[in-house]
Order: sequence, then C-alpha cells, then structure tokens
Amino acid sequence: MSTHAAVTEFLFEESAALDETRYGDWLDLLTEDFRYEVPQPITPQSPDEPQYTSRMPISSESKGSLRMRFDRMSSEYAWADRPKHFLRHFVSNIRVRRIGDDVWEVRSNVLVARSRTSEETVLATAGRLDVLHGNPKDGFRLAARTVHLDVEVPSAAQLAPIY
Amino acid sequence: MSTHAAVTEFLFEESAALDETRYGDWLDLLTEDFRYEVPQPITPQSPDEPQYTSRMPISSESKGSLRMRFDRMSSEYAWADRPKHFLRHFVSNIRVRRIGDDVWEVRSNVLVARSRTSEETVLATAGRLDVLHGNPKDGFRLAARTVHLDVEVPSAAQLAPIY
Amino acid sequence: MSTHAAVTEFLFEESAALDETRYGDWLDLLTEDFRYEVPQPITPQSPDEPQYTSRMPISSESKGSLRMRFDRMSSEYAWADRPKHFLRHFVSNIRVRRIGDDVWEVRSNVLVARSRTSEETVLATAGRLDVLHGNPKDGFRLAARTVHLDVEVPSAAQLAPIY
Amino acid sequence: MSLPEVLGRFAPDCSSLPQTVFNDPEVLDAELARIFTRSWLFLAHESEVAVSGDYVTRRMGRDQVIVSRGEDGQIRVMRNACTHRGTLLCKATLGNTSHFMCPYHAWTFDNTGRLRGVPEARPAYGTFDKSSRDLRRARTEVYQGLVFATWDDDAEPLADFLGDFAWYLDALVGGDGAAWEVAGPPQRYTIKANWKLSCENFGGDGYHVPYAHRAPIEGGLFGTEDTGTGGPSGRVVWTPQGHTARVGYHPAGSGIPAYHGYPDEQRAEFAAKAKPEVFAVLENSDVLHGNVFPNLSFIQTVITYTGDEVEPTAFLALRLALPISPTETEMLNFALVPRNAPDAWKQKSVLACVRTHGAAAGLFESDDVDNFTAVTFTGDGAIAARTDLDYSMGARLPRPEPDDWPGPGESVPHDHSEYTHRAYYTTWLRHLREDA
Amino acid sequence: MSLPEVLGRFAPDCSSLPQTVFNDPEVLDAELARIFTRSWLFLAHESEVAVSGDYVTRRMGRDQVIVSRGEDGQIRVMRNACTHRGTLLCKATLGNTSHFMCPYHAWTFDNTGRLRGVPEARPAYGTFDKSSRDLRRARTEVYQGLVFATWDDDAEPLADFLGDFAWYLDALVGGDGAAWEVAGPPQRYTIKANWKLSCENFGGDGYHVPYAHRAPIEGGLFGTEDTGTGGPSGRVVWTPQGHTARVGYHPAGSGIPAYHGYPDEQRAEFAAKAKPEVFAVLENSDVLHGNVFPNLSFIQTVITYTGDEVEPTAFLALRLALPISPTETEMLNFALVPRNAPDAWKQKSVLACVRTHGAAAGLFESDDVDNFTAVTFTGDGAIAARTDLDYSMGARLPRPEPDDWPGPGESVPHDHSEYTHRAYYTTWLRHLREDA
Amino acid sequence: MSLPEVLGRFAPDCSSLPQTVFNDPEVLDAELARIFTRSWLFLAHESEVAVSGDYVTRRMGRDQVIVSRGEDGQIRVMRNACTHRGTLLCKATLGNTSHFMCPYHAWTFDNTGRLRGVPEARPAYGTFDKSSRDLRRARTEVYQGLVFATWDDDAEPLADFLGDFAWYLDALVGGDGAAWEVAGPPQRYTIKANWKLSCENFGGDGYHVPYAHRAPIEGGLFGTEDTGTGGPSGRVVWTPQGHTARVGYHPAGSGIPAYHGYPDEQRAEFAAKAKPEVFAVLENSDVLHGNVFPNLSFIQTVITYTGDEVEPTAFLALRLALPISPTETEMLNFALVPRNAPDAWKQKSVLACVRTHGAAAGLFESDDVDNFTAVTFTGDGAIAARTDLDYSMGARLPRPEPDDWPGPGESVPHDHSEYTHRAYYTTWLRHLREDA
Ligand code: FES
Ligand code: FES
Ligand code: FES
Ligand SMILES: [Fe+3]
Ligand SMILES: [Fe+3]
Ligand SMILES: [Fe+3]
Repeated sequence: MSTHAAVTEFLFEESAALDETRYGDWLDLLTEDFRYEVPQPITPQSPDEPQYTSRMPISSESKGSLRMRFDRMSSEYAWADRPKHFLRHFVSNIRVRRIGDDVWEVRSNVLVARSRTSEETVLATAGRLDVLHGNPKDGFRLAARTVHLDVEVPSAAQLAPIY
Repeated sequence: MSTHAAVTEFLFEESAALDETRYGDWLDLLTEDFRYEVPQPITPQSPDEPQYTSRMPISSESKGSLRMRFDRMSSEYAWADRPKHFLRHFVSNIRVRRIGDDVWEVRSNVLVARSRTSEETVLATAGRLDVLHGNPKDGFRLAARTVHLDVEVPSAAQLAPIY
Repeated sequence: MSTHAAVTEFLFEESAALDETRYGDWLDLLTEDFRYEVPQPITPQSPDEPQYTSRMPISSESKGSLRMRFDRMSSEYAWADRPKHFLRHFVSNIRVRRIGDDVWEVRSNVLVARSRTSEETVLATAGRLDVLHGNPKDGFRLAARTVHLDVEVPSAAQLAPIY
Repeated sequence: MSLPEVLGRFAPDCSSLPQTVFNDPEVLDAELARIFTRSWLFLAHESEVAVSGDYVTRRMGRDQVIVSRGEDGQIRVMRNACTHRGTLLCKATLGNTSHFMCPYHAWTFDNTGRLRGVPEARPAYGTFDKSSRDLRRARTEVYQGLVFATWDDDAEPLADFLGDFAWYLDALVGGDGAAWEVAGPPQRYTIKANWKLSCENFGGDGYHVPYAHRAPIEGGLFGTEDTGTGGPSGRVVWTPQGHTARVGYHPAGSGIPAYHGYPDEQRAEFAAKAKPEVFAVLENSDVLHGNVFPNLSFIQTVITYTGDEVEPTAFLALRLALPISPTETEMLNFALVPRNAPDAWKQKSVLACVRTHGAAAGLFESDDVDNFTAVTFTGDGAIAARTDLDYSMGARLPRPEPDDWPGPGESVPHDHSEYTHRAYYTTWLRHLREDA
Repeated sequence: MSLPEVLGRFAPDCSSLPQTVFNDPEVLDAELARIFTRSWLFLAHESEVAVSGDYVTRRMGRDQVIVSRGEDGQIRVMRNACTHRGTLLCKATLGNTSHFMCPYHAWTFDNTGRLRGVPEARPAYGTFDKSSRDLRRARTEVYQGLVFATWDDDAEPLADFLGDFAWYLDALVGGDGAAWEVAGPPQRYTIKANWKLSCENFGGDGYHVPYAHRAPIEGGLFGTEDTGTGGPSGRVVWTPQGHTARVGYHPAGSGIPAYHGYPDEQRAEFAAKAKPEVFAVLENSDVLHGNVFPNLSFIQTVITYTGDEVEPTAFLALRLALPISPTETEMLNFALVPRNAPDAWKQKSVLACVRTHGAAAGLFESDDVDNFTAVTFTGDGAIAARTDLDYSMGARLPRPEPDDWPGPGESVPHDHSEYTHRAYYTTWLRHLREDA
Repeated sequence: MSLPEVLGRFAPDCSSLPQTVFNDPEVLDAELARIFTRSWLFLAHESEVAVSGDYVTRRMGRDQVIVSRGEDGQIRVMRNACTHRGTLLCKATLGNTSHFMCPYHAWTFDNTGRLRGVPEARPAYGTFDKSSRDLRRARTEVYQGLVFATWDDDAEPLADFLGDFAWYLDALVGGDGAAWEVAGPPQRYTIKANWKLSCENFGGDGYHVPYAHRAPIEGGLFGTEDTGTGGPSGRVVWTPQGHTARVGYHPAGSGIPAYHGYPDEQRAEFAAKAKPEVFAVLENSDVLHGNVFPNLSFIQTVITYTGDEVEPTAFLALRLALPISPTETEMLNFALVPRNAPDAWKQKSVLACVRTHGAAAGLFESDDVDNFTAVTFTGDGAIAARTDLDYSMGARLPRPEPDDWPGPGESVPHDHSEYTHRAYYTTWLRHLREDA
C-alpha cells in the first residue's frame, strides 16, 4: 500500500472513531505529546498578513485535556453533550509530504456535519495540517493537528466538534 | 488495481449514474435482491441506545420498487420529479472490509446536493453502509445499502434523493 | 503511481494553489490555450433537454483574462477581493478517462466553501469536466474546465470563486 | 392586509378564501393563539408510552411538551420547560424516566409534572411552595388509543369535541383502539408549505386523486383490474367541529369486504367488535381518510403493488401537521398496526405505508407535498396577497337529498367536491374570529 | 420608524434620504404594493419568446408570472398560479407549449391564459363559467423588443410611461429593436443588497467610475491610450417618470463614431435607421447607461481588453433588479446582440459583457456589487435607522443653463452629480406617498 | 403581545418576568433603541489599539463601528459607514492605518473620523463643508484600560455610569488597568440564545455552579481538596445602574491570598497598587465575576487542572454579548493577562481560559451556553409567550442586615439568590419604559 493510501486509511478510521464516539479508540491513535490547536481566524487589513492568530486560540488541547473532556462526557451531568448528537467528518484533498524519518506532514480539507435533537444539520469546513508519525507497515499516530476554520465568526455548533 | 481503488471507482460511477439520471445504468449495478434502507434517526435518552430505528424506516426499497419509481419518472405526470432537478453526490471516507468470499462491507460518508428550479441548493449528509458483491476483476454489484442520515428532522428536499 | 492517483494529486495541488491565493502557481498549471467555462444552469420543460446553456455563460475565461483578474487582485483598489476571504475546495468523485495520447477527461465533484470577514460560510457545489494534458511521469497541465453549478440562481458569493 | 381584512375576504360559505391565509405571519400568530391553545390537539399514540415512565417529546403548536406516563399509569402532557427560568427539561426524542432534572439548577420534576426537588430550597427561597411551580400541564384525554390534550381548562370534553366524528375513528380502528400499536417512532420531516394545505387535502379532495396521482395509479399501485364503471363514487363527511373525512368506494357489488387487506384473523376480530353500521359503510370501500380539526390527518387504504409481489396490503397512517412558520411545516407520520398481527404482515403493512405515504414516498405522497409547496410558493407577492382561491366545488349544485348511508355527521355522496374544505374553513374562521 | 416617518425624513429635493429605505421591511412592502403593482415592469426580451408557444417564467415584484407568446403571435403576461387553488402551473425556466396543465387537479389553461379544461366540470361544479377563471393577466406592451407589463388596468399606456425616455431606448438599439436578440437566457443570481442600489447607480453615478473601478481601468479594460484632457465630460438625463441615464464622453473631437465597437455593417444599418440627433448624442460617447423606473437598468459600452487581444468590442446589457427581501435582490442579466452580426462577433460581445458586467465578472462588476452590499450592510442598526445619506451632489451648484445637446428630457452636462439619483427618488417618493 | 403589555407583566421587584423578553423581536428593537443608543457600551481593550493608527472594527448593538487610535494618541469610536452614501469603510477585523478610503467614491477619512478628501469636491459639490460630513463619532472614555462609548451626547460621564461598580473593576485589575493587555484578538462566535441570558448569569447565579458544572468540578477543574464546610459562601453585589457581580469564597481561613493563581511578582505589584479593602474582599475568594450593564461580563478565577499538570492558574476574561436577533447573539471573549508576566505563564493563563471559558470550552462553558440556548428554545410558542419566569430567589426572605464587608454598592452574603438578576432587570425595565 502506498503511503498516501495508508495515510488516507488512517485518517478515515480516525474520523470514524470520532463520529462513532469511540473516544478511547481515538485517543489510542494519538501520540502522548499530541497537540490540537484551532487558531482564531481574523481578517487582516493586508492580504500579506496571516488570516489566523494563535495568541488566543479557539482551542488548544493536549491528550490529557481531551481525555478529561471525554471522561466528562460519560457523566450523566455532561449537559452539553447529552443526548448524543449526530456527527460526521468528510475528509478530502489529502496531501502527504515527508518531513522526516517516519514523520509526515499531512494536509487535508474537512467538512463536519453536526446536528442535535431536532435541529438542522450545521456544516462547518476547515483545512487541517496534521503531523503523523509512523509508516504504512507499523501504522501511524497523530502527533499534532492544526485546524484552520473557514469562517471568522463560527457558531457554537460549529465549534463543538473535534475536526 | 487494489480492492479499495476498485470499490472507490465503482461507487463513483454508481453515484454518477444517479446524478445524471441514468436510472437503467444504475439498476444494472444492483443485485436482484438489493435492499435499500433509511432508518429513522432518533435521539435516545441514553448515549448507549441506538440513534436509528428500523421499526418504521424513512425508506425501505427493493430493486422492484425502485424500478417502479424510476418508471414513474418517465411519465409526464411524475409531478414531483418534473422538471428535472440538480443532484450531485459527494462520496468520501470510503472504508472497505472483506466479510466473505467476494463480499465486502463498504462504509462511506456522503453529502448530497439538490436543487429544483430557482430554489437554493439543499445539502444533506449521511453515512452509508453498503454490501458489495464481486471483485476488482469481474466488477462489483451493490447488494445492500443502509443510509444513516445526520439529522432527525430532514426536509422533504433532503429525503427526495437516493443516497 | 497510477494515473488516477497522479491526477488526483494534481487536482489537490491545483485546488490548494487557489485556496492559498498562490495565483502564479495556479496559472503555471494551465496550458496556454486553457478555457474555463461556467454555463448558465436552466430548468428546461422536458427532462430530455439540457440543464445548461453556453449561449450566455456565467463565466468564460482564458488564461489571459484570468491573469488580468489576478493582477487586479494585487491592486489596493481590488475592492471586491480585499480584504482576503476564506476559500476552500473539496474535490471528490474523481473519474479519469483517457481520450487521446496523454489527453485525459477528468470528471470531479467539487464543493467550495467561501467566507468574507464576519459573514457565514457560503457553500456551493458543482460538477467539473476537465481536460488534462500530460502523464504521471511528466506531470499534467489543465487544458480546459467546464463547471456545472448545481443551482440555477446562485448567490454572488457562490459565483466569486474559481471552481 | 390586517387580520380582520383577511378574514373579511372569506365568502360566507367559504367557497372562496384569500390565498394569504397560507402565507401571512399574522394569520399564523392568530392560529397559534386562537386554535392551538384552545382546541384538543393530537399528541401521540398510547402505545408510544406503553409503560410507566415512558415519554416522548412533542410540540403543541410551537410549544414544547412532554407526553409521559406516570407511575399511576396515567398519560399526561406538560410543558417541556422548567418553571424556574425556562430551560428545556428533556432533549431526548423518547425514553423512560421517573424524573426530569433541569440542567441549569437541578430542579427536579417527576413524570407527572410535579416539582419534587429544589436544591437548597429553604436557604435560597425561604418558604417555598413547590406545588406552585409544577410543570404547566395540558388537560389530557385518550380516545381509542389517540392521546389528545388542550391548554384550555374550559374546553369541552374530548368526546364533545370529537362529536359524531368519533364514529369514524371507531371505524378506523375496528372498534378497538387498544388493539393497535405504532409500528415505531413516527417519521418526522419538514415541508415548505402551510400546515393547512395537507389537512384540507386529507379531509376530502377526492378530486385530486386521479390527476395528481395518475402516474402511480397507472403503474398499478392499487392493482390493475378495472373494478367497474369508473367515475367518482366516494362520500365526503363533516361535523360542526370542523372534522372531515372521505370514504372512497369501489363500485357497488365489488365484493370487497370491510378491512380488506388485513389478515383474515384480524378482520374476524374487527367483526366481533365493530358496529354493523361500520361494516355497511366500509364494505366495498377502498379508502377512508380524513382530518380531525385542526391538524391530525389519517388514512387507511390498501396497496396492491409497489414493485415486488402483487398482494393487497392495508395500512393505517396518522399524519400530524405542526406549523413552524406560515410557509414551513413539520410532519409526523405514524403507522399503526394491529398489535396481534404476525410480524411479517406488520412489516408488509409498514412497507406499503412507507413506500406510498411516507416521508420519502416517491411513489405517491411526493406529488401531494409538491402541490402543497407549489401553492405556498405562489402566495408570495403583492398580487398574490389580494388573490382569492376557489373552494366552490359543489357549492353551486343542489345539495343531494339525505339518503340511508349509515355514517353519522353530515355527508353527501358528492365525492369530487369541496364540501369538506368549506366545513374545515368554516370552523377555522369561527375560531379566528374569537377574540384572543 | 413608521413608513410615514421614513418618508418624512426625505429632503424636499431628495438631496438627503434616510438610509433605512434600503433595510426596512415595511418600506419594501409598500414598494411592492404601490410601485410593483402599478408601474410598467420589464419582463423579457421579445426574442426570448420568438415563436408561438414559447414562454419564459419570471417575476413581477415577487409575484410569479409566465411570459408567453400565444398562437396568435401576441405576447402575454399572466400569473403563474392556477385559478382553482393556487398551485404553481409551470416550473420550467423556459419552453414551448400550447397548454399548461395544473399538477393538482389538472385544470388546463392555454398559452393565452384562457381556462380550457376542467375535469368533470359539469358533475363537480354544475354550471361552470370557465371564463371567470382565466389566469390573471397583466396588461402587456412591447417597445423596441422590450416586453413590459403592469397589473394596473388604469395605468397610462407604455408610451406615456416611457415618455421622452423612449428616445434613449431608441438610441440604445440603433432605432430598430427588432434587429436585436438575446444572446441566451439571462444570467440570474442574488446579491445581499437592496434592489434600488443597483438601479440608482446604473441611472448615473459617473462619479464612482474612476474610483470604484480604478483597478480594471488601470489594467487597460477600456484601452490604454489617453484620450485627452481627462475630467468628467458626460451628461446625465432624467424624465418626470423617474427614468434616468448617463452618456459618457471622450473629449470632443476624439473621432469615435456612434456605435463604436459594433461591426461596420451593423453601424451602417443603425445609420440608416436612427435619427440624426441620436448620432449627434452618441458621437464620441464611450458609454450609454441608465435605468427605466423602477428596476430595468441597461448599459452599452465598449470593452477594449480583457486579457486576450486588444480589440474594442461593444456590448449591450439589460439588468433587472428583483427584490427578494429588503436586503436581498435577484439580478437578471441579459446580453443583447444584433441578430445579423456574425456569430464570431456575437461571441466576442458576449465575452466582453460576461467578463466585465456579468454575474461573475471579477474584472468590473464585482466592485459595484460589493458596494451595494456594503451600503446595505451598514444599514442594520439603531443609529443607522436614524441616519440620512447624502445625495446632494450638484444640488448646491447653480443648475447649468440649457444648451443645444439634442437629447430630450431634462439633462445637464454635470457628469459627476446626483441629479439622476434625486430624480429617481422623487418619483419613488411620489409613488410611496400614494395610498395603498 | 405589545411591548407595553410585555413590560406590564413584570413583577414590581422583577421577581417574575415574562419569558418573551428573550424571544420577542419588538423587545429587541426597543432594547437597541433605548439601551444600546444611550448606555455606555464596552468596545475594546486599550491594548488592542496600542499605537497610533491601530484600529479594530466592532459593533455597538448592531451598528458597525471603528475603534481607532488617532495620531494624537486618543482612542475614538466612529460609525464604520461613509457619510456620503453609507458604504462600509473598513472591512478588516483589525489593522493600522492613518486613513480610511471609501471604496465607492473614494471619500477619505482620517483615523479620527475627520473627512479629509472628497474627489472633485469643488466641481461636483461647489462649496463643500467637509466638517459636516465627518464620521459620526460616539463619545468615548476609557476606564482601567476598558474602552467604552455611547451615542448619547447627554449621557452622564462614564465615571457616573459606573458609579460604585468602578471599585470592582479596580479590584479586577489589581488597581492598575495599564498593567494588562489582551492575550490576542478576541474569540468570536455566535450562540442561538438571547443576549441577556449570558449577562444575567455572569452577574451572579452562583446557584447554577454546583449543578450545571457538576461534571467538570467532579473532574477536578478547581482541584480535588475539600476546602471545607461546603455550602454557598459567596456574596452578590449590585449598583443602581444595573451593574452586578458575585464574589465566591472558600471557607474563611482557607488561607488563599487575593489574586491567587497569578505569579508571585504580579501579586506583589497588585499589593502595591490596590486598596486594602480590595484585599479584604478578595482574600479567600475563588472567583470574581459580574456584568457591567448592559452587556459586558467578566470573570477572574483560578483553574487547577485541565488534564495536564495540577497547577492553580488564574485568568481574567471579558465577555461581550452582542445581539444579532432576539434568539441569536455574537459573543466576544477577551483574555487579559498582566503585561509583564512571563510569556510561559501568559500561555498557561490563556490555556486555562480557553479550555474552561472559551468559545469551544468543552470543559465548562459549553454547559452554560447549552442552558442559554435551551431557555431561548422553549420561548417559542403561544403558551410560552404568556409564561412568566421565576426570579424570586431570596425575595421572600428578609434581606440580610448590613455587615462590615468592605465592598461598595449594595450587597448581601446571600450567594445563591437572584438579587443581581432583579437589579439587572430593574435597570433594564427603567430604560425600556423611557420613551424612544
Ligand atoms: S432553570 Fe431549571 S432549575 Fe433553574
Ligand atoms: S389547484 Fe389547479 S387544478 Fe386544482
Ligand atoms: S459612498 Fe463613500 S464615497 Fe460615496
Ligand atoms: Fe394525495
Ligand atoms: Fe460601476
Ligand atoms: Fe456557568
């Protein structure tokens, strides 16, 4: 299997773990020092300035903080996460680049669909910049993910999922 | 060609047949005992209970009932299907698993865009669980499809297409 | 690498050039006689008549006219394109067919997400019919693209991007 | 146009009415305030909350409610909103619980709506009269398994509200509501149409069947044998409460028994329970459909062919039309099956229902929804706002003489007519003219 | 703010007006009721319905209509809504048919709007006066190939409505409307802006050209030779009916002929047909654009360069602005080409139009739409609702003395001014102040 | 229900109020007109526009504004709309510029709002009084680094508007607003809830903490040591201007210093600047949060554990609630950090804020937003429109005797009470009852 195909398979399985609320499975796909960041989108005056800032990011999570969040969800008092919502990731435009020994920079575009109870489905789109460790033979681990939202003022529903 | 690539190609061609209203071509891709089901999404009290019920499904079709529906569309009196609408499938996150001799369980995520006359495009998303018979050499046939809608109260426009 | 994989990679890189406003890079991916056309969607009376007309298309561009448009964007007075917007292509259902020596007909479905300043993200979907010149070894050039919008009355925001 | 102007445009017999009743936000506001807070409204089928603690969440008009069966076995309907500061109490579609705890400050209500727990009640509030903060309950009554409720404590009893129409609900369920259960949780979907358009259609409108549904009928949905003379031979029925129905008939002597399409054992059970007049009415009928004012529609019919075997199969469906906005409606589709029918038969009945009258029924229902949408669509515009629609079918003909048809209520054998539409809007108008 | 308060904020000469006219739903309702049901409205170009049976579906304000050419060759405009119970009759964008059959109960209308078939008319209705149920028709007239209609039977004839402005429409089409055809079905798209913002801009506003369109002008869209002294040298025109236009000029003596950018043969044909005054007005002009009250804009100009060859190419475009809501508008873009021009030339003209003034014209038009949107955007707010905008350009200067410019109507050589805006809103205000 | 009827439903002491204040469009219109054009509104933190030319674009109510620091170093707030014909001047979120050029006709304003350039002013307008077309400015004042503005030229000075509440803002910033800076541009997001629901909650509502936030508290967010007797031991504060706050306390003698969770050096700096009473108030406190009327909320607290190390870390966040519609609100979240704190500490503070009180804070904040949404959701309906909510907590108990707590304003040690809610709505009601 080509690296691209293996990475693709990894990302699809990883998304499925989130969509199916198999949080334990998902955590197992992360390195211990995993970092998840969603910088704040902004519209700068000049097209040469960056559209994202990490000074006060939307999200900045570690494996530990995500585990705490998932643990919370198993509580009966996880009001915002109960009852279960509908969630689905659409991962496309996967581009893989080797940046080190068994280290890969993987870019992908992701559309996330989410709905709760009788609400309409809310869609959100973003670009993802992942760092993967591993190889097709031994498998991969996700070491970092940066999510570039395609909207400056997202709705709370668009911010709820992990991208 | 890998099985994954062949299945992917099959699913893309299958979607194109629907999008281009080549219904005869599409029916030819189905096994005789093909089953199409869209269970009713619900929000259960507990996260451990299922989010879908088939007791009274949204759709439950056979090759025969679909053929009857397509035949109807060729009638001048198929009011709801005339004039033609715009339809497009976006199939992604394809995951293939062998479950028997020349039998494959294929999961995919699908976004469907539909518009009629001057209406805005309506998007809908779902997960699909397909059973395929065949192999890359001889080709595949679709033996079953279950569609898990990502919304509990879909609009009529979201229910019109075959996913 | 298979032709399909190579074409896929080409299309992903091409989309990324647009999304990241690397217009020079993007123009380098086009043949000199590149044609870009977006026909006008219509709803004809009969399902046998075409849903698109090129008599007065939505867009009809050449490499030259696109270069002029991009040059304009670098002007401080490109009011409609400043400040920068958020743009992302989701390319899927890629189908490749050889139609000549090193000439390929490539169909794909594309969803485009766009947002400006504090506006909500606007999504648009379309089918694309591309002609590619080249091969996996030497690389590809895009020789023509026809975009079939899935909506008869698009919003200005849906018309702004190149698909 | 102001609401009084809109109401003033109605012909006295409702044979003509302003199109804007399907589009005007002020009309919907008045409907919600004057109909949906006063009429008995259908909520659920008893079997959906079969045992103590079972509940489903629904709407009455646009108000959120819980339908729950208490430990005492009684079904109650109550606002799904905390009496402290209004938080939605229960977000699930259905479930079973003894208590609902508010996610904001943990006030806890039992499943009869009684406030049971207020954290720190004494130090926070001092003397606290819990009973003054029970969930707001709607008066609830059940008829033949159908759960209705009203917000109006002065409303007439459900039996009076149904009046003569109860007879047709009896007929629908073979005289024994308890023999039925929902096949599953209802289908739910939204349509871009005013809520009344589905109701007026279900309450009669035999006139549209051969035209709107021409394609599937020609495709053999109801079979291919020609059962005779042709021509409309049904009957429309209405009561002063605005309830309406239609019974379609095969030609006399077709030999089609009442409850055709149900398993034989089932028909026998019905025969044991139902009144003879019911059998007289249903013999040779091919469909019974109608609408309980304001928004509960029903249909019982027989489907012969949907692409698989040719096999006449009956189904019974309820359809609830819940307004979202003047131009958008949420539909709930319930399939009812006889509790004791074989599972295989139940599945066939559900299939017949789902493929022809379900949310995604491309074979039949989609053409109706398309028409409801198309009427609503043309209602937007300054000329549309001054346009009257024609509901006069049959109004300029002499009303047929009373005959010996045994069904109660008012009825005429004028199948293709708009008697029921006029009856529906006459009641509607009476409500809308009442002060808020 | 109530509607009378909004109207009361206008300066007497419309040199200042409340921003809320672009955002207030009550204002749009009044516009639909008082302008769009009374004025002559542009619908289509004659060539779109070239032969008997041809039709297109359009809107007048927000009302759905069909524009159809009957078997008698006459063009009619009628509501696209069944007179029975209001169903949309025709869902296609365009086509050719002799009859429209309603999908609900199969009432059938011919393409003149006459009700021809009512299934079971006699048994269902008794005596049925079909002619009372013809489709509601709008009075229709054609001028120079432009199809207009009005719902107001008491409206003045189209010729009176156009008045002196007809002369400019004549000029636009070289005196011969029949010589033109649409290049294809119009582009359609929506913008998040009030409908009037495009109309007021098209009717004059030479002031914005060098600034809003600076980038494409510097890019060589209109050529790179400096044609002289610079400075605004155009002329603005208006008539009492609220029609407005602007003629832009190269410096006198530039030697640019009238109808520059059209094929030579075409120019010769125009010369044979058009009045000499037209030629005097168009000589050395680089653009003629304007707006027929309320919402039909037009532009004829010459594009020199859009990235391919440098080759001056003329185009003629019509632009219809149809309100959806106060802050959203559907635009229809028509390109007109001389019927007898070579196909290759027609394509170049369409290209020039599409790339610079089309729905997706990134080179020019997008900056206009961006401004219309940006004005509408700032109109939301409590302070915005009390803000007046400045339309005083030229109002505080002495009005230039009449000169010998041969165009009719009122006009001044004050190119960069807001005379036309004030004329537009003066008419608008007169209509809005009329009782509903 | 008309606005006077809505206001008439309030209990005199606001211990009960109609749910429709969270859903009625007429209520929001009145709020925008009577509160958001008259009150001092928070716009930005001074450090966001640190040097001359810096600007951010914001809203006041729904009006678009620019907050800009002029060459003179002064911060000004002005409408982000051209005074010519209303075009949005600046589309960027933030930047640095000396001038804003309008994209429509290139009028150019300097960053103090003065109109500097009008192309062709003389020939187009004649005598043109540029100063009459400066951008509309809002009166601007800064307190402890917080930039406020009001559209009302007759409004009392900011100091009077803040009144006794200024003391608590002093306490928040350790007496030295200049010592703080924003960590970065604020998070922005929308919630489907009425804007007041977040404000009333931030201004008090200790009652919800143990229940709404039970899961993260049990998860160890605030640490796992039991600090004592339990039971609510906080204090609620309010002033006649409708400003409200709550100080939460550990049990007396817990030994927790004021400004716990900040670097030691920082605490020393605060100690040097702040008044002794501030220390008395903040000692043993675990949180200080509140709301400056109408819509600026703030919170300062200490987070012990979010899944990584256990390490008490303080953060200070501002929360601005900007109405979009009755049922939708844009939230702006600012994190403030002491300018001189080590970068590594700043990052930890931001992390503590983002993970617990940020836009996507799954660990804490999401449960609050869920409640605000759920209250707004149940407010839709005809019964909901006639429903009153219960804000009586503490109103039926005797008001505690004044004690020696040194904070100014009115305050009671009745932590779990709705004193602050009633104070907030009392002020709200006073404004709403003023004529427009
Ligand atoms: S809102 Fe339900 S307990 Fe407070
Ligand atoms: S609505 Fe058109 S025929 Fe009845
Ligand atoms: S609108 Fe700003 S310069 Fe004209
Ligand atoms: Fe029907
Ligand atoms: Fe322009
Ligand atoms: Fe909270």
